[in-house]
Amino acid sequence: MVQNSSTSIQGRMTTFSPVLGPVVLTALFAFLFFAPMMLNAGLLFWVGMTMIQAIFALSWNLLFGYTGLASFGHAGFYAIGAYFTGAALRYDFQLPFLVVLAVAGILGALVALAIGVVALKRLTGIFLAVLTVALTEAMAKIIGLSKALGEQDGLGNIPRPIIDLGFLDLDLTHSHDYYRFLLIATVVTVAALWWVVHSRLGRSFRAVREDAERARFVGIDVARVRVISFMISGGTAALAGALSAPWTRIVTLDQVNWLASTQPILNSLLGGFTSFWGPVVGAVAYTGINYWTRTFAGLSEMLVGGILVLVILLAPTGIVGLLGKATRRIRGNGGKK
Amino acid sequence: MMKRRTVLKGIAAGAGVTLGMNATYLRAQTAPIRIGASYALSGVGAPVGTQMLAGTEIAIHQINRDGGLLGREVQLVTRDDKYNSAESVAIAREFAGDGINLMLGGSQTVTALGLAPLAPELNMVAIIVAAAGMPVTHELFNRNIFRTTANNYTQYGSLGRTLIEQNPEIRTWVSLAPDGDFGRDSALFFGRAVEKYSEAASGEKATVLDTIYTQATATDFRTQINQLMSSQAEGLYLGIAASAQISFFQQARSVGLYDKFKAIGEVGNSDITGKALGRNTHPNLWSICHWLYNQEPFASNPVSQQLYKDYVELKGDDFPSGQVAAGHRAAIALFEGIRKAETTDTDEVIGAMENLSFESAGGPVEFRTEDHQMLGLNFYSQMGPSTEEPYFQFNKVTSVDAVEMIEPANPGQPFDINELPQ
Amino acid sequence: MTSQAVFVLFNGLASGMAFFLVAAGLTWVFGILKILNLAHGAFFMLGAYIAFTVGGAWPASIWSFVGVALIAAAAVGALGYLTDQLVLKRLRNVDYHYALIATFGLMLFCEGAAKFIWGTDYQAVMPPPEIDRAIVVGGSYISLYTLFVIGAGIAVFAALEMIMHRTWAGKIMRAVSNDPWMAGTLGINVPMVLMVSVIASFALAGFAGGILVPNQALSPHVGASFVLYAFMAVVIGGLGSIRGTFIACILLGLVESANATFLSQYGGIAIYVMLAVFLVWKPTGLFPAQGAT
Amino acid sequence: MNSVPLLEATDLRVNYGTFEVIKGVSLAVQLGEALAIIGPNGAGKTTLFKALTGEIGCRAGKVVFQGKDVTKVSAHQRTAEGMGRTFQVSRVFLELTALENVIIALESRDRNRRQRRGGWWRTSPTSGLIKEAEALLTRLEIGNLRDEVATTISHGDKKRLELALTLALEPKVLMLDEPTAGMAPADRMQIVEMIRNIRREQGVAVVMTEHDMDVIFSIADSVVVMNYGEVIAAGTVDEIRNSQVVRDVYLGKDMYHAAD
Repeated sequence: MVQNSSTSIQGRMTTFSPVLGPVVLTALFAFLFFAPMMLNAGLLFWVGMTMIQAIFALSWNLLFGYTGLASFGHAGFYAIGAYFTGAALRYDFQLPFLVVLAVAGILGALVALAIGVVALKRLTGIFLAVLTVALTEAMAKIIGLSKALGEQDGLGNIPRPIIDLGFLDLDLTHSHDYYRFLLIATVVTVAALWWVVHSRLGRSFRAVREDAERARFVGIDVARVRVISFMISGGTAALAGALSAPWTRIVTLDQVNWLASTQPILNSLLGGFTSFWGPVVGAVAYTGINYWTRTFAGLSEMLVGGILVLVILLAPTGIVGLLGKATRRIRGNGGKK
Repeated sequence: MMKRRTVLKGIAAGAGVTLGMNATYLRAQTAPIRIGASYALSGVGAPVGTQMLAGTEIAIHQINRDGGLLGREVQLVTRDDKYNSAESVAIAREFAGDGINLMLGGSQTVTALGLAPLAPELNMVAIIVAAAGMPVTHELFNRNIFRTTANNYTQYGSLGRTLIEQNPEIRTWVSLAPDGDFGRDSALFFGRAVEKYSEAASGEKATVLDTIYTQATATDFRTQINQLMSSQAEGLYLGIAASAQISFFQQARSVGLYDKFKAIGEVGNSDITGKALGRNTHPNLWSICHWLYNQEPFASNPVSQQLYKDYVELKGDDFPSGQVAAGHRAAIALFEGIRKAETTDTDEVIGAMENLSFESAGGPVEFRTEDHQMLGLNFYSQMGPSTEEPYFQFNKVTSVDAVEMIEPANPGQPFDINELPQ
Repeated sequence: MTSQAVFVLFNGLASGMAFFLVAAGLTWVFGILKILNLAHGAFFMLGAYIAFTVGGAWPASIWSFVGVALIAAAAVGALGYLTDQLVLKRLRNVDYHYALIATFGLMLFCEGAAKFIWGTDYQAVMPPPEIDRAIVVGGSYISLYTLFVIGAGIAVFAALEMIMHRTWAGKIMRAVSNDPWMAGTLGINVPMVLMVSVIASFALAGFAGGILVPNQALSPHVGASFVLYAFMAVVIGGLGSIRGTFIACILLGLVESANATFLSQYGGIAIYVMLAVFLVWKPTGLFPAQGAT
Repeated sequence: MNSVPLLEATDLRVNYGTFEVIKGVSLAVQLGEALAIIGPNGAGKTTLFKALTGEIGCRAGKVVFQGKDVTKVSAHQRTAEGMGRTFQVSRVFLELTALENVIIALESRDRNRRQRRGGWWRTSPTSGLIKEAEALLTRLEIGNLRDEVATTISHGDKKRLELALTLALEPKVLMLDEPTAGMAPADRMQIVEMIRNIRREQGVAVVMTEHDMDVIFSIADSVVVMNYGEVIAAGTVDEIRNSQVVRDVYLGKDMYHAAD
């Protein structure tokens, strides 16, 4: 039960060398920017979903990989954002879309704050896991009873927004246009998360993850740091949900159950939770696996489950961890510098 | 941005020329017609989705055996929508991206709600195979979608009418339904029909008690069963489906609910319930019936006979589920539309289908021009236990013409039962 | 009103004992391995399928019914041994989050495998003929099978209490649960105790599957409906405490039953409220595990 | 030394369940003083330590630090106000490098003093902070381990790193829970030398528990002896050395039993 007993993680590795990193990221961005011209609409849809899943996974991993708290009900936050945005667009709340996104994120953060203030001081580990699962299930039940949110059928026929910037209107009705907006939103969000993780605040997250007791005795307010991390994580997850609503144009209860909550967990672990980019790599890999197995109907659960177990047993640091190991072996030295 | 796209298209076209335009042109005339099918093949919708897929596959097999459509082979591209709306949205987009503009989908309301608004954007003809929700032909209506199944109002009104006409001696009815749009509405439609047709059936208006609600995903119905047992009712509409319905019967049977309720109408599980319960099936259980190969009027219908023959041959199973016909019917609707349009162009096919009539395993059907709702006979079956494998049997099939039970077409507007003339 | 109250009590007890049959194994393995086995429901489901395969849909008598449940217990116990050797054993000394996620993967795998083996058609197993009827108590209809489930729950609880507090094996279990390191230095074969616990926990899941299979339709997702309640019960009860779990199950059953009767328009929500209240008010549970703070 | 003590505990009582572990302990530490708490295993030394630093709460009694009642004040707040603490089994942030470890402590110190260096947007610590961290590492003779991940460094170096973390906070009092436990004798004397230097240079007070009498006698000015949760003797090092009570408690007991 002691956190520092995770012997399998030998420090955080920097897989991307200073030169390679920017090159890879630029190439990736270029590919994603021109994707609408190269990919068919179905694939493009999956690329968009992957970006949303990547944000979602990053938000979970901020909590787990950086602060050492595992939420098993993260879909609840995602759903807050998705349902709020869906309702705002469907029932035309008369709010600019960017404000809708911001409110969605703030709503997620406020819910996280409420849970955190009441529970997080005492709740970590199993308790937090069960509490987040239970709250998410309860939320699903309540949504299922709400007529305005579509009850069991979900909130469908969500229109895509038009952003009024004052001097010009950005019409995102067409899927290619919304896709580009989504891409930019993803880049901004990922950059913001990158900043959080590498900032002074991020270092205090890591201190709490590594050893909460020690962190307390260097003067870090552990409970406060945890709540802050929970808020950023919840807010970001809600933002991911908010971005998803106009993309899928329907929000359903499928996105609120505890299986949905495991999606970011799966992506983070598959990619490697010890690295910032792990969840992104995981989201891409998972979509790839899913896309590749889409014709083996009925086998997907076995495959996904099997992959999860194998990853935990054989490569607990995920794909990024494996890549790191491989590059170090190729370079022929164990040390980093 | 627009410019760049045009440039890229230009490059692609240029490449096409150098690679030999003749081949491309020729292929358009003889290449297979590709039709997308998106059914729930995993998750809770799988038992139904796989049967529908079988029907569609048989229809494809049949049309190709008869020489194809417009002289071209028909190819089916199948995807699993996992009973998930996001997945069905992705599949429709993938189809569109692959140049497929004709698809069958929406095997459940959840997936139909995601799919329907998308069809115009993707310039597709989308056949909603089995989703019966009212919005599809009302507020979500657009001219790209066609529904080849009865809507909820027609379906559950007809079920109520069938039950009271077949069991006129039952004076008091009650419904057990999941709390939610569908449950409330179907119980309401059922109850209204029972009241409306009871006088004609027995000269006296039947009583319909307040609906008892449960959760859609409940697994324990003891509280509701106790309420049912304590009520005055002898007739029951059961609005819970799939495994929940079977759990209900398991829990209800041992407290004697089968003796108390003389007739039960259920939401659409049909043989799924029969197969699971076998000799413990309620003796007077009425279901929505899509197809029963060995019962009249299906047994003497040539489309039905051929469907059964091909099912046995292709699937190696002698007992097809009624849902097979739903998948079959949807595919035929599309084929006939293409045949009539003499092209696979979206607009032409829509135009052709708007006043199309064709033969299905359940007799002639047609689309209502205004809201693309299919009309025809709707069938209801009565089942009960049997002493031989599979220990349940269908005893009777009745039908109600949809024309008598449907609301006036009102595409674009939400449906409200209280606005209908009584 | 009184008859309604009696029914709520009875129904709550019935649900509670069904939850406990599932939760018993879960809390045992948590007490000793400190792992929340998310795959527990899946193994419960496998137990139910095995009972269906061996015993068929119409058990001949109550004795053959119980016998089949024991066979399911043995079979799932064997699966437990396999799981322990292949997966759990390798996760003993690492961060518990790994085990949590690995068992989640196992759950998905088992559900997929069940679909593969038994198909997606629903099955319905009936209670054995002796208890396949109802009695009427004060206007409420009570099925004998439900009474049997209550009896089975109490019997399993009594047996576990006996083993844990009256036998030598129980003493060893408790010693390992409290302090595995100390138990090891006292010459107890700790790895063996852990392995036996895993097998016993899985066997309990299989047994629960066999006993509860007539309660509802059998499908690969049948575990999910019980296991969430079981998790809640384990947490409310105080992780690893069998007594606490037993009481928590009864509480959950009663709350759920009262919710369904008196507040049916908000069905299923009360237990989540209850859980949240408990987690905040008594985060260590009704009977906190020794050594937990 | 009759001014207000730096740290003062009055009639401190701590329970584990219904069992009273600390039964009314009082002690005082003056500015710059080094106090050692000794006693056989199970005497309650570590529990007392936890109560003083705020790791656990106490049932009754009072802890006053720098004239302020901190009995109800949380551990991190006491740390922020100048209580630096090390653990019996050294605790550092294992997956971070030595430098990152110290930087986290320095940043925490600055945060608690509401000081901020550099713009809010910057991610990496300022060069000033890095220099300060490096200086600390060098001072504790582990400058060469700057970029090593803490899991990989030796036991003794971890103790030094932990000390560096604590010193980064610029504490008024160093609370050392068995600073030399589990170290080789040579290492042990180095640590002692280091602590003496720190005291000399910074005038920081020290409260320590320790088993090794040599360590105690080289660092401490005064000693408190505990047994069964009570103080049985207190005084200067020489007084304790010659105390009959202490001899009675210790003789016949194996002081070097496994750590409790």
